[in-house]
Amino acid sequence: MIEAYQAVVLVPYAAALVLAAVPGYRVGAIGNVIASAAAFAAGLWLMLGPPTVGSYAIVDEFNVLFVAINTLVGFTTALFSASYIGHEIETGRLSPGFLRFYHAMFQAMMGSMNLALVANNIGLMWVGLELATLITVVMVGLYRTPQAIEAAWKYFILASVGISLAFFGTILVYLAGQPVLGEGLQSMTWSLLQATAVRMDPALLDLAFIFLLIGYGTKVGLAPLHAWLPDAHAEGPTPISAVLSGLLLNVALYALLRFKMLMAGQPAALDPGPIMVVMGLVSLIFAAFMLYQRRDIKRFFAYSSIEHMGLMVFAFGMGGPLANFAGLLHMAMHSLTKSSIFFAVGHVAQAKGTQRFAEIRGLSVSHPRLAVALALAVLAIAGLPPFGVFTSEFLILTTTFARQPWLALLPAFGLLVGFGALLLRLQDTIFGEPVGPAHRVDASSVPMVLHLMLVLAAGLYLPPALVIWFRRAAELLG
Amino acid sequence: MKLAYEISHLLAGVMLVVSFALLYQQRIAAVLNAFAAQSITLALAVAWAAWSEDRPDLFITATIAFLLKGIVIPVALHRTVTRLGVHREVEKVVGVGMALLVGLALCGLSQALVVKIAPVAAGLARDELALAMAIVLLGFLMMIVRRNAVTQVVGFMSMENGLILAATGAQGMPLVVEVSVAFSVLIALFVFAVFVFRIRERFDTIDIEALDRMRGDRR
Amino acid sequence: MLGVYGLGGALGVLAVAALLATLTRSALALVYPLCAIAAVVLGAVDLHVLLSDGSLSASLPLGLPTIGLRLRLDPLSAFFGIVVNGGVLAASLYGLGLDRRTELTPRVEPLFPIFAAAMNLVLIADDAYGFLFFWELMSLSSWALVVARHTDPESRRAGHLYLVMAALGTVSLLFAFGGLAGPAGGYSFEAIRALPPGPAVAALVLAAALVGCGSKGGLIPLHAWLPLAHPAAPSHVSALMSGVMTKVAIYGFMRIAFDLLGPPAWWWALPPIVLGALTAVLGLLYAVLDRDLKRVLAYSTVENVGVIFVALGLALAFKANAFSAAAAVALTAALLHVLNHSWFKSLLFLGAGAVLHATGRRDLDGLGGLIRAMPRTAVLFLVGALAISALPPLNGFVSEWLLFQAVLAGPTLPQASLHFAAPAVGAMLALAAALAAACFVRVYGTAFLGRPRSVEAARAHDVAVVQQVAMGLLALLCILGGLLGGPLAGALGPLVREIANSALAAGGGPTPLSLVAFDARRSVYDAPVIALFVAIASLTTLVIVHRISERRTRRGPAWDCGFPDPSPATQYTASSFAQPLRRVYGTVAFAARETVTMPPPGDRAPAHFSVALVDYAWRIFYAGPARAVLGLAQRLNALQFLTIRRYLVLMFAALVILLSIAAVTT
Amino acid sequence: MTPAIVVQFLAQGAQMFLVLLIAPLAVGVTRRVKARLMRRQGAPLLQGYRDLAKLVRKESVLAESASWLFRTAPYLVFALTWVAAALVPSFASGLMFNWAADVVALVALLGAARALLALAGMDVGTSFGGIGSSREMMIATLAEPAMMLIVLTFAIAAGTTRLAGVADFFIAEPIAVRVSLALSLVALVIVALAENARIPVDNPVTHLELTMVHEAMVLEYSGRHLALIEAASMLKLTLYLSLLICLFVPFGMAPAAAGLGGWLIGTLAWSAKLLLGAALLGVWEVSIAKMRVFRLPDFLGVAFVFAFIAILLAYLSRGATV
Repeated sequence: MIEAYQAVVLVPYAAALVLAAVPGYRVGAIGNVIASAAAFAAGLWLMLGPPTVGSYAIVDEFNVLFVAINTLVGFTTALFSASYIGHEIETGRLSPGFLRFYHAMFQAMMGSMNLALVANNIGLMWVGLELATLITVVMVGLYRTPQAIEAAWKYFILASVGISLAFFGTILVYLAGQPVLGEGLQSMTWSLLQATAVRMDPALLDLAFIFLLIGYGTKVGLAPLHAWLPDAHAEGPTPISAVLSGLLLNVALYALLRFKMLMAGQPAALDPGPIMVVMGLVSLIFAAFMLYQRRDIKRFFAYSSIEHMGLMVFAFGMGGPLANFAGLLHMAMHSLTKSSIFFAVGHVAQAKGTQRFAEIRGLSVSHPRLAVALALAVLAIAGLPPFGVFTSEFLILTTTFARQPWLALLPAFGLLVGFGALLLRLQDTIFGEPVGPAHRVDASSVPMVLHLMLVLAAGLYLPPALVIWFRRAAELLG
Repeated sequence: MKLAYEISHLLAGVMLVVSFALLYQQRIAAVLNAFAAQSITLALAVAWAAWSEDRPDLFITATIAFLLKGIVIPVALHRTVTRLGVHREVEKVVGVGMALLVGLALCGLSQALVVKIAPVAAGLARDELALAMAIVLLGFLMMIVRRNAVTQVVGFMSMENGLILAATGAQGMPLVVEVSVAFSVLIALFVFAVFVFRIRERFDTIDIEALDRMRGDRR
Repeated sequence: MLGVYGLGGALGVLAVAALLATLTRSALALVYPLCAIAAVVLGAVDLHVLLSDGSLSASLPLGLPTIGLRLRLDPLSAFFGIVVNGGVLAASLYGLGLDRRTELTPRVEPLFPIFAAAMNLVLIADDAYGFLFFWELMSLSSWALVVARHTDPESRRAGHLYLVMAALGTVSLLFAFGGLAGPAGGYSFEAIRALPPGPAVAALVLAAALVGCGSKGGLIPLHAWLPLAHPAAPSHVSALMSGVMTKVAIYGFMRIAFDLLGPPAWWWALPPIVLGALTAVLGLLYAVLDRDLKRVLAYSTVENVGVIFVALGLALAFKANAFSAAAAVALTAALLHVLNHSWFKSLLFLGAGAVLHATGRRDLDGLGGLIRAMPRTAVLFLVGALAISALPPLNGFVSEWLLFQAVLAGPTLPQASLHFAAPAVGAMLALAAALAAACFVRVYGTAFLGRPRSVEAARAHDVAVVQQVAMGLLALLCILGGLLGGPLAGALGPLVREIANSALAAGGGPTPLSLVAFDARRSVYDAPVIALFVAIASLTTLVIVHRISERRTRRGPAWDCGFPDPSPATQYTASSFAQPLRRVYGTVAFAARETVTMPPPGDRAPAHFSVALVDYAWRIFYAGPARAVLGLAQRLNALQFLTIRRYLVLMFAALVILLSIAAVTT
Repeated sequence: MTPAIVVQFLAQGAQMFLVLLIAPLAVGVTRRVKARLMRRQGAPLLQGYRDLAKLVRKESVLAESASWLFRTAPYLVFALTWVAAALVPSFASGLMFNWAADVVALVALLGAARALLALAGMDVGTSFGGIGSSREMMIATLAEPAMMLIVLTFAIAAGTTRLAGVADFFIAEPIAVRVSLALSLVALVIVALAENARIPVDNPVTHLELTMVHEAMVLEYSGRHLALIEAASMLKLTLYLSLLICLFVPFGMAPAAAGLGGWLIGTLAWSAKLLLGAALLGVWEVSIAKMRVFRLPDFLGVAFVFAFIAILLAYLSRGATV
């Protein structure tokens, strides 16, 4: 009998193998959707099941949340991708052969991310995360334009260095665990490490955390480790941008948080809070400023992702039940909203045949529905009600102010600067007289609308079950 | 046990010295030779660990290090460099003296960090950890003080040598072999990419035209 | 219970209106009737709650977990609810007169009910999350209305500035509520009341609330968006934004400062008083120098918000010193001014809308003579203009009078800074009142009087009857509010007593309708008696004069000291009217400089005259920061174009710095 | 209606007619004093009444572009000024109007009259009307803050803003010259000069185009409309004189409870003081020249500064009561 946690990993991997063998991009696309749906079902199954701790896998309130979001967004992205890539074939940007590869890689990436999430072993988690990263490297370079190759190359190098540093950190964690837990697998097992953290050497843990922070922080997109992120988002296929922003960053953050939990277990160790607060703020404010000079719509929203990852890292750095709760909520909301923004941007790029802001004007005249959806998504990410991002930002800012009033000015400043840029670009794209071509949009709007509905619903009402989950996860974070 | 430790310590020390040599070398050919020397030393260290601690699977890692990083890659890179005609001086960002000073500081930093660890707390001797960390940091330093793509690849591989050293030193750490294999694949990709995408001697592009063409968001 | 159903039902109607208008274009015309109905129902419930001094509350399992969405309609909310729904009703009536084919668009009508509902919901929210949620929704929907004319770059600019400033305000309010709720996150107002913050936190909360509400209300220097955004929206929406939404900001401040923050300290009063007084004077100086009809009105809103803040500040000062009677006067002044301003400002904006509709122009120097072209609008606008100038016997004066009474009690305050502030503030308010009169004489004189300065103004015509009704209703309220100030203050008694522990003595004056501050021996204003005597006096004079005189009237060309010129261009324009004021005040406030280039005698070249003004508030608080942000953005942008090696340097540096930190910390 | 109220009504009516009656005389006195000091014969004291009578009977010429506002304004301006003038206690402090409005309302009533007149000035659409209106409103902005401070000084001293209350207070108090009141007096005189368009702020007899303020505003009026406006400005002068009397030399005024006898004495005292004041005005006007319009802020600034110092001194001299 297969377990749910096995299913979320094995279903995508199996699908990857099958899809690699399936000719015909339509069949591949459908297969991709079915496989993602199956993974999503497995994710739901996992969510309903009891927490389990095995020697290789762990399922607790904390990662179940991530798996659920991961599989959900994976599913909707597959849906979006199925309707989107037809257009890429038509315009000749991709050939059917590449699509076969694309679909297989998509599933492999989903499987790797799920692996990183459910792994109860720091090495396995590292493997999953790095595998997912390397696959996205390949996906980013899929169009094989000079820009795409440049972006992929940059991503590859920075990610490789990150991989190495994270591995070094992993070794250090093992070294810290080994005198306590003994040699072998147990010293790499999450659940055991965490339980015995208090007996580990604090200086070694400090060292490990710093390497892990830089290593995984590269994937989270924290400034100044972010450089790969905007270009990778801008040059890759739009579904991949959605998955990058919506999921991969989360998984990396998840890894970081796991280690933060470990650090919290040893009071004598460095408090990761202040470091995370600083890095989060640097990312948040830096990305907010970077928004102003962007000319490419996808790169723009990539920077917005850096901004929001910064905010989350800030919130987790603040710690405490409210801030952690808010951080987790923000993560969920950001995943849904940002991926829906990338869906919308994909539509826009199809409609206007360009990603450049200067050539996107007056969408509310030429494509009213698309403009409304884009506007709602952007306003949602800007933290306006009635969307869920408002809820999380409300909690983060109020609780920060209540605890450290002067510190609260900084994230507020960053958010305001970013808000100015978001609104400016939004107004420029949807208002005014339209310019340039106005093509028909082929891609399905269902995923985008679905995400927006979820974010809207979260802004209005958080189901108690979800709240309990978030709360337990927040407690685990300490 | 004492002797076993002394030998592994010696080998690690040699690797660190070679790391400095890597920083010091001016010509690409010399850099590649130094790297080959470091990789072979690593192979010896890993083999010694495999033998002395009776972990035969580590011989695989040692073999890979020896064959791939000690022979195949240096030779391949030699050829490439000759073919592309960039085997002369390597363009450096900071002077050799400066680079060595920074390297020394990094060694000091790793020593300072390791000293704080209680002697019995780690599954690896503290000074060996310090050596491995220094090698990793020096590899990273090498990546950023040279403008040449080949030397940067070498820097990355040197970093990875440090990682493998630490991983083999960590007693009883699982998955070391698998990871070393994975890293080798990564390095192969690296080298492959240098060939295929013609990212010739520089990936530190300072050519404005190239920037305009390649980097997004300039338009 | 009926009240709760009424509220729910009316809000439901608004939601339905928004939904219908979103779904089908043919339902656009349904929006205004539905909004009018909802406003009447909501207003009735509010009125009931205010007069019965009760409260309605409900709790919905929405919003924040465990706290839920708490709603409560208490007398304070109800009072502001009356303000809001009066405005919504008038604006909806005005909207009924819009042309179905040309003036209804899916960019405006679906958002109108949302805006109306959001304002109502802010008032009845009983927890911090709900308050801010609806507050921001209010900003968002009004932003969409501001950018409805999206092809106009000015509208877009106004919209951008507006929403950014709104976000600034929201963030400040987030801080305020964060401080109030405390680290444990007691976000419901109930929990906040039970556990008011300590003095240090209270100071921060007050500052944040002042920024948050001040930015929405237009407190200088947070005002700059207001004269851009309010005029950019369609006129009936401008009326709502200026007349009503600014009052929601006042509500926010009152809710925090008088209710949630616990008993006041005397120094809380200083910032609102000082900023309010500055705002009142500067707002009008802006207004009196501006040439755009709607912008003048918006600047005048800034002034009135300043006046209200002064009154609130005084109320805080008196309350902190337990001078209940004086606190009651100040508070009643504030509340009445809120009510009055919502009426006459809505009236004036609707009037401006009528002018805009009839002539297509908003520039005062292009209008003129509308008193003949659109006689009814002219009469109604005149009522509004006189009311806003605080002239008796209209309603603006009632609140102004009460406010002066409160200021006159200021010297009794024990704190030196306050009792020395009182005369200064009194003088500034007097200056503001005089400037307001000058400003509206100027507006009315150039737009409605004189001779038309453009073809459009000459061809203007009155607007639809229902729009006249909307304005007429407000004008009637301005007159009634002026005459019945005493009873109105009496009706606010319970609310005022709840906050200030005292209320104005109702019916303590010489006549049942007189308005009494403190006691009848001290200060009385009996508007009905005065109005009656003015009416009797003018009618008697009319009769007598007509009896003795020959009653002959001849029409002739204007005398103009013997140099009549038929060209309308020779009339005084809005700019020329403002010239004395500009010379007297503008040189100080805006560094106004006049430059005249006169060609030498014999030269036929035209002479040139130009005026240069410096908007210091804009330069310091807007242009400066904006330039700093953009400049920094440009500098940081270099980081997008680094080489990979340099990015690795960044990464390396981050690693080494963190390692060094770990090395030095123990 | 009880008889007391009827008496009140009658007394109030009597006061209204009294101020109306005496206003042209006061102007006549001023003019006469001025003429005499300039070695002229001058018009008879009753010339004011004759002027009004003449104007009322003459036909009115309206500009073609004048609207209804132009024709209505004189009546309203007159009525507002009249009621305002009647608000100032003259011979007695207990009259009906003394309870109906305080000094703040009084200032506002005058403000309403001024605003209406300024509007009327702009109605015809001539350059002179505009000049007059804009300058009039500018002067008002300078005068009102000073006026407010003066009011505040009295409110601090007397604890009330009702003029009758202030008068009662000063009648009851032992005579004491206070510096603060002296400064207020100077300030109030300056404000009164400005408000009444007297020299040096404005010249009521000039029609020299560029210096006119008030006269420019009413330039288009003729006949009965002009009569009303002239009457209104006479009333305003009377009002301010009576205000000065009421605040600074209230002696002789009948207290609230006084009977007919007291009222009679009060009337005599008030009339005498009023005419004396008018005469002093005449003396003042011949001894000073008119200022340029943009010197006015300095002049009125003096009033403001004096009034402000008066308040500070008032703080020092006593703590006021609520």
